Amino acid sequence: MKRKDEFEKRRSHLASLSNDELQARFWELTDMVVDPLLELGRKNTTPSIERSVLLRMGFSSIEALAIVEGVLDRGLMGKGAGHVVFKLAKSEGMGIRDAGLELANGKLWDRAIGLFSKVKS
Amino acid sequence: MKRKDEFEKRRSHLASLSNDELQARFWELTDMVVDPLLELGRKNTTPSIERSVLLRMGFSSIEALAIVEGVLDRGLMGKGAGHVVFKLAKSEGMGIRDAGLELANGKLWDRAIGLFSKVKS
Amino acid sequence: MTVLNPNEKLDIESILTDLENYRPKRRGWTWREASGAIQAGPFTFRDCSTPLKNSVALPSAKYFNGIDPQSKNSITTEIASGRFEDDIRRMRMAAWHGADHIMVIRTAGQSHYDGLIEGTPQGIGGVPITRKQVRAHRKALDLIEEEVGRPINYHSYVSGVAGPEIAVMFAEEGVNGAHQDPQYNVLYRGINMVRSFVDACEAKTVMAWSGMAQIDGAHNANATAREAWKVTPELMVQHAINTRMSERVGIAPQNICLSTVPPTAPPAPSMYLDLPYAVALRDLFDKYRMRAQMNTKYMEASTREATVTHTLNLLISQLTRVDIQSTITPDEGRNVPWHIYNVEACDTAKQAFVGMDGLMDLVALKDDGVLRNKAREIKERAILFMEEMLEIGGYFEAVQEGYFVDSGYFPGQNGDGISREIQGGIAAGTVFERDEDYFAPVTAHFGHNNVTQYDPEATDNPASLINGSTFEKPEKTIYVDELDETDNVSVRLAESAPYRMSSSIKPESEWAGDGVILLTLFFPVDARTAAAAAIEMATRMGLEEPEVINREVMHPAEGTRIELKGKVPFAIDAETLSIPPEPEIISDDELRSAIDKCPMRIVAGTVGEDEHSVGLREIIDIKHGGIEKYGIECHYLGTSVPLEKLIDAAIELDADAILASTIISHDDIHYSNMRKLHDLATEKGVRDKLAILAGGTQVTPKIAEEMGVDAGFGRGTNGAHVATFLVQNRRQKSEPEYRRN
Amino acid sequence: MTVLNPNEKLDIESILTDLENYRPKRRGWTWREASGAIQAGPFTFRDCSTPLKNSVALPSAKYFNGIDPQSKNSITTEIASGRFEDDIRRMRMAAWHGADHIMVIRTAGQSHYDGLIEGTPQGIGGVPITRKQVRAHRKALDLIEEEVGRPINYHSYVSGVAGPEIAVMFAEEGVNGAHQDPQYNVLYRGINMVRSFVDACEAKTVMAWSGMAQIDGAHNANATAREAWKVTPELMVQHAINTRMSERVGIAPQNICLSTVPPTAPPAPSMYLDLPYAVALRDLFDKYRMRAQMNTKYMEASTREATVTHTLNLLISQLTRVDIQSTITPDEGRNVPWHIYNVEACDTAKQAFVGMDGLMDLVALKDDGVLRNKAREIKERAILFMEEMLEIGGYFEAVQEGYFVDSGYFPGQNGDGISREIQGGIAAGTVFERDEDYFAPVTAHFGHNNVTQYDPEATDNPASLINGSTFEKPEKTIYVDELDETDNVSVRLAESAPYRMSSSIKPESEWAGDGVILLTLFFPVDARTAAAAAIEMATRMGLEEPEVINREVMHPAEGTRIELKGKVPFAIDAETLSIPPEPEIISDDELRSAIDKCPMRIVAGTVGEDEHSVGLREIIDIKHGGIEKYGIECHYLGTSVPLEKLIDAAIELDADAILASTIISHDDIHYSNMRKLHDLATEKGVRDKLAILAGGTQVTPKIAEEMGVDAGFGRGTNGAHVATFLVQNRRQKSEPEYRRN
Repeated sequence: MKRKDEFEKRRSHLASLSNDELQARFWELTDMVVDPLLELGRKNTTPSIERSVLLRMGFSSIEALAIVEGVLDRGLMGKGAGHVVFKLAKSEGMGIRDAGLELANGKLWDRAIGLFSKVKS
Repeated sequence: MKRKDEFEKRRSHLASLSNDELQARFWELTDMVVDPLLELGRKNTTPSIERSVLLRMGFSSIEALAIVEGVLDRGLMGKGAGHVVFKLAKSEGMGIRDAGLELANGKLWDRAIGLFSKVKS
Repeated sequence: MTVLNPNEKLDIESILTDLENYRPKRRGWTWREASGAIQAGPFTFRDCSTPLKNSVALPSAKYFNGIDPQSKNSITTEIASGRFEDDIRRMRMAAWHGADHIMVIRTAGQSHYDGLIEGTPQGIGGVPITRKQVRAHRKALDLIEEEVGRPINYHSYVSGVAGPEIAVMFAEEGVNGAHQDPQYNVLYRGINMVRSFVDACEAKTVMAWSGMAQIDGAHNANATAREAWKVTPELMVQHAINTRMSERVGIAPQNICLSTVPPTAPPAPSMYLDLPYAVALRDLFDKYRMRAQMNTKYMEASTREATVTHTLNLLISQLTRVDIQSTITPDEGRNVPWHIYNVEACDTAKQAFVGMDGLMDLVALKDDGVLRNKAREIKERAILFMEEMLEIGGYFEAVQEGYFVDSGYFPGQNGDGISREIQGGIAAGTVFERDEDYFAPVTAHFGHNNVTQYDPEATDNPASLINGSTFEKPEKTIYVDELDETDNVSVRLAESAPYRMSSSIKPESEWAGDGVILLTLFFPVDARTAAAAAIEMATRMGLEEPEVINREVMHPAEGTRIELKGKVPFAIDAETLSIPPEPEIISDDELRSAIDKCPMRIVAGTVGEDEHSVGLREIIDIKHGGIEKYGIECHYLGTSVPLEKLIDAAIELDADAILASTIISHDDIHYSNMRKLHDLATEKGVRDKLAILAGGTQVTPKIAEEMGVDAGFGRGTNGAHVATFLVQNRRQKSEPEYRRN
Repeated sequence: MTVLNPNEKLDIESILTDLENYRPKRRGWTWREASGAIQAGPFTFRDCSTPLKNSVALPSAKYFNGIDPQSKNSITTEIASGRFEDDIRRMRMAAWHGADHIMVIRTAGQSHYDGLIEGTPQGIGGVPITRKQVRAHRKALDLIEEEVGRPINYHSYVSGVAGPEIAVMFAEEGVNGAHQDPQYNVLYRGINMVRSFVDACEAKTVMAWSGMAQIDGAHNANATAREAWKVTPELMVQHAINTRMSERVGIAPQNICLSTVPPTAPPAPSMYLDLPYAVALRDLFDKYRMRAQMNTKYMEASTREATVTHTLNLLISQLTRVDIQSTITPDEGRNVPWHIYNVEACDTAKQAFVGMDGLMDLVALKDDGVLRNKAREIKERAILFMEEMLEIGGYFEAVQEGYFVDSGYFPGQNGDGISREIQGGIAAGTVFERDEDYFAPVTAHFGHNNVTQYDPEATDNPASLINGSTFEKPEKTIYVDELDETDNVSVRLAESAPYRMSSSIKPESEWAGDGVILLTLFFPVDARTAAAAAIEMATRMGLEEPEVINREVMHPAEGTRIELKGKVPFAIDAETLSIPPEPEIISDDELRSAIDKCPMRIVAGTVGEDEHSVGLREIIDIKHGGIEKYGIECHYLGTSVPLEKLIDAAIELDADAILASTIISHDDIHYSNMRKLHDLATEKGVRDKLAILAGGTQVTPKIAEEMGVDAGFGRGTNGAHVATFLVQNRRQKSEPEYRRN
């Protein structure tokens, strides 16, 4: 978009504000911009977030990559990759790391899927 | 001389002066320092001053050097080297430059000396 | 290697040894300690921090007792050689020159790599950031910070499509600060915007947990917009989005840093344009930290020009506020920065800040007039930007519509902004909605996490359900070493070993043994001929791969300055070098004190048919740092002084020494005059008492001494050398314990 | 030679031809014209003067339409090669970079020469100032000032024992400004004080007549005193004595310049110490001019350090007031300045002033606090100095008692002042009292002159008695050519002729054909080993007389930066050089406009097994100045893209071009991939429509084109190169008139 500099015209509603009012207005607007962005973060996840969860659970980047690929392929992202590992481990009576390595190696996926009632395709 | 910084002690007579008074005082003192220096300049001459006079009269640096050496040797500095050339030229009916060149070549000095009644040794 | 020895090279191999078991000493950022007025040498500093234990002071420090005051703000050095093992040595150099924030540039392609890279492949213009690399760097810095005596912050990048993973790895490895700004991914990396913002929430949460300082990416808009001084309203908007988002995610305001750059550079009237913006920014963002970077957009190949611009940038920092001062190497406009320019950049920052110490006690920003009016105007324009963004639907829509990095002065628009599609870009379609039972059993996780389904008591500590995540149990962290057999640090180190571990030395600019040197020269011809002649000349000198990296017209016809780099194809064996002893110089204070205790008198003159007295006057005259300044009484007899007159004057004045100058001569007359001086002094019975010194540009000290004088002084001699000799010579005569062989 | 052609060298021989009949165009100093706000490119400048007709702009000017704004104050360059014929070329370079005050340094011994020197002997660290030399310089400047379009002031020295003669010669030869300060003779040249002051009265009178600007010598006290920041009260006294004396002799206050230097340099807190002094000085001397020099006292061999200090010095000038800004070459701390450093110094001044244009609209000196208190204190101390001087008998007695250049902060005294005897020194006893009938029939003579004895009417015009002195009748001036058959300019010019008049070119630093170049390098060893290795390396490269002129410790063990000069022993024959054509680049504006008129789309990716996308991203990304910034729509397909996919995407998107990057490859796979791309596009029938570009650091453009692609791009390529090709290629296809051979 090309537009002339209409600053003088557009600023009329700001002209009378004190500096403090101006700054308050700026931050108020900022919050309005940021609110929906944070909301997106609260409600969603991504492969990288899930891999970062797995890293914190004690998996290597290579293992995490394989597990999240499995999670993606099986529509389990909405559950959380760490959750899949966690629930599998609980269910199988395995350690967290052992359960994850099985998944990383392409094993036990059917059991994992079975642990979650509703799975998105 | 080595002396501690006695500024606080010595400044007492300046402390109450306004900035303008301070500056006026500074320049008043400066004039008192400069007065005798200018007076020296008014009353005295030097070989370089005399050579500079000769340059302005149309002599080369080499000629001026020779003439002023002659003036020095003959105690005529108090008269002015340009004066010596000038008076000789007038007296001999010569041009200024011709007269000076004679002197530069060591000639006509006796006549030049004779033109000045009192000569310092 | 547990402690560094300043006189020994850092052993890279030992850094890599047992790296799999290394744990960082600490997490989080450390600010410098400012503690009021600091005394250093004869001066009091008002804006400085605690000095270092070990450092290299500025060259001119020698005039001030070697003081090395340090600014109160952190100083950044950016290192970008592409080989992390070489970067380690450069970090150490930079730390000694005042850097306490080490930013190792990442190879640009990595932001599109969807995952962590492992191992130590070589990068281009930066290194691939990997766990091994980060750990090795932090381990080296843990040693270097002990050596210099100040905590050093290590910095990297939480950007690209793998932000959350990288953030976790950094938290585990003790990285102290990072760039994190989803807008950067969107605008400059073409990464899908939804993905970037969702990832950012997680990454920032991890950073908050670890106490990292976060730096945003807004400054890139200056570097990109055609007329950088017009994007200032937008810069405010970008800063605001990232800082507010970070704060609301949980990062402490004092760890949130705005990355700000003076938008212009001379020959623009840069202060007039940049200062109002700097003021507006600090006013509006007063509770956050300022990371001030130097201008890079308008940098050309002249390191001088860059240095002046950067000094003016530092003036802005000093006139306003800076918490982290980034430095830009002055050679960035012409090559991937070299060691010496990292050090130059650090020295420039240190020097300028120290030089401007206390400036704000003397000058003030004006309270009204153009400064405040312009600052207010920028803020108002930023508000108009925000308002319009909300009107059209929010941030994503504004990006899609090309509002950002437009070079119009908002609300002016120029139609040259960067536009990205909401649904497009790299990694589009990789954002997944969390189900109600979504769960992640880890610390520092953002957003919906249904922990309660497993244990209501674990709500605030989900990692307790797995007995601690790596954040609580660092030993759970899995270390991956190398994945590539040919592209890794061991292979490279084996290649460079000869230049690091033997007496074989080769010049280097970036990498051990790279052989690169710089030639600076002037050819009295036009620029194109000069460049070609320089390449030819360098080739004839044996340099390989000669390349002109700067040419500056001195005058279109009179000549051109050329700077050229090339590779020296041979190494020097240090063991074959004969290294001359340093000329011994007694300190000025000691010389003055020696003369003060026992006065000294000399006579001096030029001998032979020599009307050139310059050299001798330089040695004597106080104006030129000559020996008069130590209090030595000098009697200068003039030019073409007969040798007898010199000796007679010395006797008459009861002088301690004769200084005879013979600058220009033919047929070695200067040497025979020295012999005659010695003989005459001997004849007159004063040779023992009288030191005879002979000097001149064509004098070889050794030959002079063979002619019988006590000392000869050639080219490069100064007053301190002569005074040192005079004082030592006197000591030798009077005090046997000072005698030297 | 009556007009200079910017594309031709100044013909030194023609300057010397018919020199005996040359008369200067004018006398007196010319100040720059400041005329309110000046528009240049997109900016308004508030503190600038009329731009030049011909000049070399700062390197970064290319981003701002090549503007070259000039500060409102004069800028000085000091030239000191020792050969005035080489200085001429350097003057021209400096003038093109903004200097309008040319100060040719005098060989130091000349101040003790009791008379004028004639001819053109070679000097050391400066030239002997002679009529022939001065006339040749003024003649050259008369041409150069026409070329650049601004009057250039020529400056020299009315000091030493021959002041009055030199002043007369300068007035005759149109010298525009000079140092004149009898205190300099006394304190730093050991010349008898009575003689110096008597001579000064005459010299100043001559200078007043000719309208020369006069610069004093007070700044030398900073350069000499041990702790320079403590001599500030005395500096005021020295300035006052010379300015007041000059004014009372008849020099107009606007031609009386104080030579002032910020006394300290970093790592001292220099602004804190220097600014109050600068303020006090300008306050007290408000009706006189300020010639601000940069600090030299604390300069070391680092040109970077000097440049930063000088920039801070320029800040002081801008914060206070400057009429003439002297520049100090940043290499002055290590060698007699080179051409390129004169230009660096001028560029630094120009750049800093332009960068700080309008600063005082934004910041103010504080009205109270430490600045004003310190300034007042310095003034009071200066008054105490004056008072005590008068108490003990006056100026001469104060010098004799060692009051001057003492490093105590007056009234503190340190006992290290320079003491001279009233009756002693060079040329003592050469002052003669004028008799009552003393007479000098010339213009501009000071003091008693009994003109009346010859003609009372001539009292105000003594020269009328000789029909005009040389001041009224320039034709009376006697020109002396050469006195020495071997030491003169003709002999030297004959030697350097091959390097000035044939196709034989040799690098030079100071003199035509001197062969001197500078090497900058880093050795990863300690300083002494590095210095020795550098000498050895330079020797093996064939450099003669290699000499280390700077060494900076990067880290005591990790390495040392070395700068080394040496002489290249051979010349290059320009006729044998093959000078490659300049890579043609269309301007940014034109590229943008071309894309704006007719959009362009490209697809890009790395091909082969290549995960290295950095290079390609640099070419594309707007962040890196890539082609996106011209508005070209880029579709980046990623790394390791199959060739078919590239072609298919281009077809699908209706792209104008494909950019394929092949940064790293083995067995020339990158070239066979180019061939395949060409073949595939041909097969699919899109080869004519689609431009195919292949790039990578190891790509040789010529070979790439042989493989069938439209263009290959190797190392050093940037977005502008690629965009230029794309736009030109499109023009060639669509518009035959644009076709090039």
